[in-house]
Amino acid sequence: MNPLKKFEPLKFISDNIVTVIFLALTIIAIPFSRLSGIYILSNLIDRFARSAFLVFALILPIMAGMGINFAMVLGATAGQIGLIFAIDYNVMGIQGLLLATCIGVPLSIFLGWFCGQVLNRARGREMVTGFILGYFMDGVYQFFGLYVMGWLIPIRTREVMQVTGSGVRNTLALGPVRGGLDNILNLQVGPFHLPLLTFGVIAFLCLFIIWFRKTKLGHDMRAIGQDQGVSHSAGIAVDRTRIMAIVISTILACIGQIIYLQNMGNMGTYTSQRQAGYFAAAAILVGGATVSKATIMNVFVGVFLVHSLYITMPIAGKEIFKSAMVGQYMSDFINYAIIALALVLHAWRNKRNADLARAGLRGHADKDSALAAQAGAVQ
Amino acid sequence: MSKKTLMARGLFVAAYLLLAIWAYTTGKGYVVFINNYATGESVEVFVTLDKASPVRIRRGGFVPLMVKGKGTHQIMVRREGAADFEGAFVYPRSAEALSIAVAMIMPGQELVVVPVSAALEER
Amino acid sequence: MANESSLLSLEGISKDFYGNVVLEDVTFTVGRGEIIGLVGENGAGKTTLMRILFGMPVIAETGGFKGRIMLDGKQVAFTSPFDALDAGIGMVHQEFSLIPGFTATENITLNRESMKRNVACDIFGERMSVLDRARMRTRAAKAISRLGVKLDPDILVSEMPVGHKQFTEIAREIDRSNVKLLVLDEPTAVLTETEAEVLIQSMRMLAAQGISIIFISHRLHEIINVADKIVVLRDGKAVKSVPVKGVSVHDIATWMVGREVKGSSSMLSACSEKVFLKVDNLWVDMPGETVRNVSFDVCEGEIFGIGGLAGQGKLGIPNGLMGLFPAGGNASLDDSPVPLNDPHKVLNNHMAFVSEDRRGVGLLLDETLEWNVAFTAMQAKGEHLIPVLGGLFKLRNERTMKLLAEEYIKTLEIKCTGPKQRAKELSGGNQQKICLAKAFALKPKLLFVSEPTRGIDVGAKAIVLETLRRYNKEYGMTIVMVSSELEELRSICHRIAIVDEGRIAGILPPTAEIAEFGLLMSGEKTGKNGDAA
Amino acid sequence: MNRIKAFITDFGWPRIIIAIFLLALFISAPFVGVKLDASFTDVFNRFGQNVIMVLALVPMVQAGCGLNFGLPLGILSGLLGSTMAMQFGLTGPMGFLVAILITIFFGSIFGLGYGKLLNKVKGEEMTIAMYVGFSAVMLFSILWLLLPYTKPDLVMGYAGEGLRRSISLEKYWDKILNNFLALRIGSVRNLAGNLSGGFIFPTGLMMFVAACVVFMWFFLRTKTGTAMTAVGSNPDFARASGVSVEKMRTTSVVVSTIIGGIGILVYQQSFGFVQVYDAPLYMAFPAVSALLIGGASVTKASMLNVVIGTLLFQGMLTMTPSVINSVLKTDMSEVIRIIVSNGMIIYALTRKTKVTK
Repeated sequence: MNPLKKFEPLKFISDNIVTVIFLALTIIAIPFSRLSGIYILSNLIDRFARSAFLVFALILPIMAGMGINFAMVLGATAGQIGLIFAIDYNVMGIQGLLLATCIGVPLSIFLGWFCGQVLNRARGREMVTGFILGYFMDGVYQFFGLYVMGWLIPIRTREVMQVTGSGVRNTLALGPVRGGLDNILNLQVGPFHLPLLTFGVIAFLCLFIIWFRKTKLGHDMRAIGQDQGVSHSAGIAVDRTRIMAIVISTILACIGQIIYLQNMGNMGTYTSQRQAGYFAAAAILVGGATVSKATIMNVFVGVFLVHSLYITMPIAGKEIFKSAMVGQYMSDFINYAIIALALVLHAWRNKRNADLARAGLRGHADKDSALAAQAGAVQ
Repeated sequence: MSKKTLMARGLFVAAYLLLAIWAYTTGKGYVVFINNYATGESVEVFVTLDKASPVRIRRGGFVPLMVKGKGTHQIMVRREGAADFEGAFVYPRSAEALSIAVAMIMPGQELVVVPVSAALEER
Repeated sequence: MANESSLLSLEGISKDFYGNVVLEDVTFTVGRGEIIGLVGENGAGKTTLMRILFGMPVIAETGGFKGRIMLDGKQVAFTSPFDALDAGIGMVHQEFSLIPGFTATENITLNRESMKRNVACDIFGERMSVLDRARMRTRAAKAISRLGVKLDPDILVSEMPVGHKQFTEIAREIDRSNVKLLVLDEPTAVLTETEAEVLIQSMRMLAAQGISIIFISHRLHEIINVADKIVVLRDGKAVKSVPVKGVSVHDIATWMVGREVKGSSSMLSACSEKVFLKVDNLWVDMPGETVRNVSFDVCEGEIFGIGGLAGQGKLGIPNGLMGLFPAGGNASLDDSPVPLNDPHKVLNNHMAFVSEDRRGVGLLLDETLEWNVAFTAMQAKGEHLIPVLGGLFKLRNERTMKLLAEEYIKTLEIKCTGPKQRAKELSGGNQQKICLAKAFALKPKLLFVSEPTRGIDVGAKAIVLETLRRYNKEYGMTIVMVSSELEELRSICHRIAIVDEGRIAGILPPTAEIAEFGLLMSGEKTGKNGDAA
Repeated sequence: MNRIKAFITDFGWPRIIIAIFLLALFISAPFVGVKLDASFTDVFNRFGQNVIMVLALVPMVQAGCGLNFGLPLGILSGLLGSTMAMQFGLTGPMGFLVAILITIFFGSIFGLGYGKLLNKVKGEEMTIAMYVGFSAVMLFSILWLLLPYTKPDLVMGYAGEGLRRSISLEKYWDKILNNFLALRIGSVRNLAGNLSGGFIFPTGLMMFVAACVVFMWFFLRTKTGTAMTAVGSNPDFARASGVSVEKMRTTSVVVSTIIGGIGILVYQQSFGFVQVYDAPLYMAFPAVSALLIGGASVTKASMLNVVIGTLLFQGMLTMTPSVINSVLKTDMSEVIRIIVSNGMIIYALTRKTKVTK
């Protein structure tokens, strides 16, 4: 905020320790993987286009002080339901994606509203509640996909139906809509594919977020994120605004998942949504966001870093330990561990800052002895 | 709620529905059966519909392909030892499925398409 | 009563909470551009009066109030603070109600931002409007200039000095287009003297612009300095409502606390001259009750009172000595040093504490009375345990715990269904007795009691005080009692120390003149016998 | 009438619905051709198999650390215990005992570190616990591949190194508790002369479970256990009474981790296999749901909650597939399990906690 503040490298590193650790891991992994820079870069571009949108879904709830919205899984689920219908109705290309979005968005609004209600009742533990809510949704979704589909809602296309003749199959080929977005306005520059329209959509989303922060609603979310009590006494409808943050997050997750899956070309009907949740949380935290602060930059940095590690680590692990499984587990481990580390560091830093703030208020005496006494008290 | 607000919201909902309807009608895929049934001189062919990637059909083979929407579509047939065929065909509004025989495709001639009865749609 | 020039008039305001009268027939008027100094001890009814004025829901929930409020000659009845704000009444609370990561501008215009509409508003509602930052900044600058202070509208609240936060709050209230009356609740409490001086200048400026102000403060010289009229509340009654001209600090202090002492020191046991507890240069970091530098001695067998206004640090003294908050300095009991910052050792050192925060610190609300009474003795002294396997494990002895609880239920006349009842089901007075029992169970030589009569009814108050007096007399227990109620301290203590701004302002005998206490409390005078006593 | 109402609000509708649902399953079982004796045998086995992991959650709930989603740490120490004992070639009771000892050793170490960590992050325990659990499981997945296990029973056949996904306990201590003094009631000797059908009561398993429950009951009654409960009930009160809140919280985490490790050993011997790699990833969730179904809240849990909860939850898991499948001809048990167990956790997280302030 203060432009006169000096740049202190050590402070910068300690403030962005999660990003720094991740960067270091990636730099170590690259030579071991023996992958060419061009291969890594072209893969990165592809993966960035595929998954950046998803991560943006997490920004607003963080801004509104609700932490990482692990319940974005609900939005991803809505997107998948939209896709199931698009495939079942045999709608192809960009139109298929639009139809999936048109079906998914109202569903996301409903799910987001429900989720917001639940999270408002679980103040102070939004993250764990959102997480479990994602699992709960898995059950509802499986009920829908396996029993409602093919019973109340007929399945028309054989490729969608399970071999047993009821419910949606576990892996759905998205052939008709594959590349529906990426392949329009595709530019080939040397070895790199540049899906310009997808980039355009992401750029548009960035602009939306920048604009949104300037609106009254965005401003209110920032206020609530910092102090719910003050916001409430100023007359801001706290609960409603929190629900809106979740609803928008859920909608973005829905669209993000559709973009992700059109690139992948097939979907694990009952598993893909959960991976979206894990990935997005890891990416935004690796990008340097905390539970209480996130920027567009965090998203970009995070997506690039996480994917560079995803690309290199399995192969590096295989090379180092001579075992493909090690590499695979290594990626998973780092994915979970980085979230744990980011959460721990954030909670720990909050506690330390609170202590330091108190130390400034100490009565008489010099600060050193006050701190020493406190250190004694802690032990 | 002011009249203007009401109208704006009405328009928004209408636009949303129209988008969905437009996506459904123009994006719906229809099946085209392309057969390469053996006739005297038939060989393996590669068929490209619209902008999709070429599909190989072996001699005597039979492949269902999808086209987006009814109306006019491009078709390209490439076969060994012969010039590429490029042409267009119209998917009739009334048809539920189409059948095209490679053997019937002759350079410089109108493409022959045969509507398939609904019963066959299930392949 | 409501004449042409008066903006607000309160007429015969009375309020009771379930029979407990807190306001009785309070009447006064506020003229346009007039500054009213409202003074009174803690619990005199200032807060309740302001709650009534602002239509806080808690008032309606507890049965409403009697009397009427006239604003601009019309009777008003607000049902929520937002109604009051709409009617042009603004309030600045003692605790800052600001968003730390927002700039002064953003805070001043919070939820009243200037906005520009756009298409999205028609579809998704007004909250899609974009903020008009330039206009917000102009408004903020204007509000600040009305205060006559220098304050950068773009600075973050978290980076402001305390004084500027206070100004930001006031600027927020006067940014409302229709503001007519400001209520400032202890605005100078957190300010340095120079900052307070600037604030007082601002108040004069606002008054000159026709804004009326109700100024609540315990710094009496400020009141005399700035107010046009002074209203003194005592025990829920407006005992004085006079123009400030010719009134002295001494007068106000007398009106504020002026009650006659009922109990007298003759009921007290004699205490020795031997110094039992010695406290030197104690500081305690207790949020809201910071103790900066306190020294005092307590004699053996004495009941030593500590009084003072809320937030000045009197509560910090026992909490710090008992190790509940970070503390430093020196303390010794019976010539052996008191270990600070270690509750366990302190409890083992013949000291016990009855906390002012009964529900937060004093009780295990969800557990039984047995647990509440015996727990501290079990953990600190290892009582009520049965060794199993040669002492490898120690199981709690439910039988002796029950006996202990029953004993105190009998001696302290605690009304309950039995030792198995849960603490939360008891009334406030009986809960307080449980807290006392918990402390007595430790058989302490020195007992700290903090606000022992807060929030309990009159009958229970008498029993609690009587119990303390009895334990002092019969067992020679030295007691340090911290209380906001001066009358109570004067009825029971041998000596009373008054704490102001984290320091001891003076130590007086209970028989001292009332005004003396008032002056010490208001920081108008530091006792001659202060720190040295 | 009022008492019934109070009981219902106290007990919570979800639990009553689940109990009624289970009762309905049992009543309807004979009509759809499900054998009750076999069902009861199953319910008891699965109860014993899972109850100790549920029990493991109690100390942390009591100490105010919330639901232990980090249970996988305890499970990992249990996995270390059993695999190491097997690697040493120990079988039968001896093997099981050594496995328990190794588990206790590793459980204490893991629990200590985990407890210290949780003390640093008060307020966000549950989310962090979950991710700490997840990452530990993945870290150990790597270790299972790299640790120098050599016994052919343990390692993957073709590579000769790295543990198998599931390791059979047949030659070691398969069903050592289940079969100990097991009682058969109403069994019929079939033509081949073997006993079949009827209700089998796993006496040894139940005795072990009872011992663990009694141990926990005792533990909560010790000075430490009492202090722990007070810390969970009101940390400020406990501190004012001279109890070190941090130490009590750490202790509760250590005890929880160790019991969790023993829990998985009991699970394995009943199940017959040791499952490594990502198998422990989600094991905390059914345990947490079972405890909550039993009537515990995020801040209070008792032995009764553990027993009732595990019976209800495992009963439901056993009975739903058999009964529902025979009625609907489709396997909805998985969906019901996910919805009920996670719904229960959400219910507990969103309910106003009972601690009065």
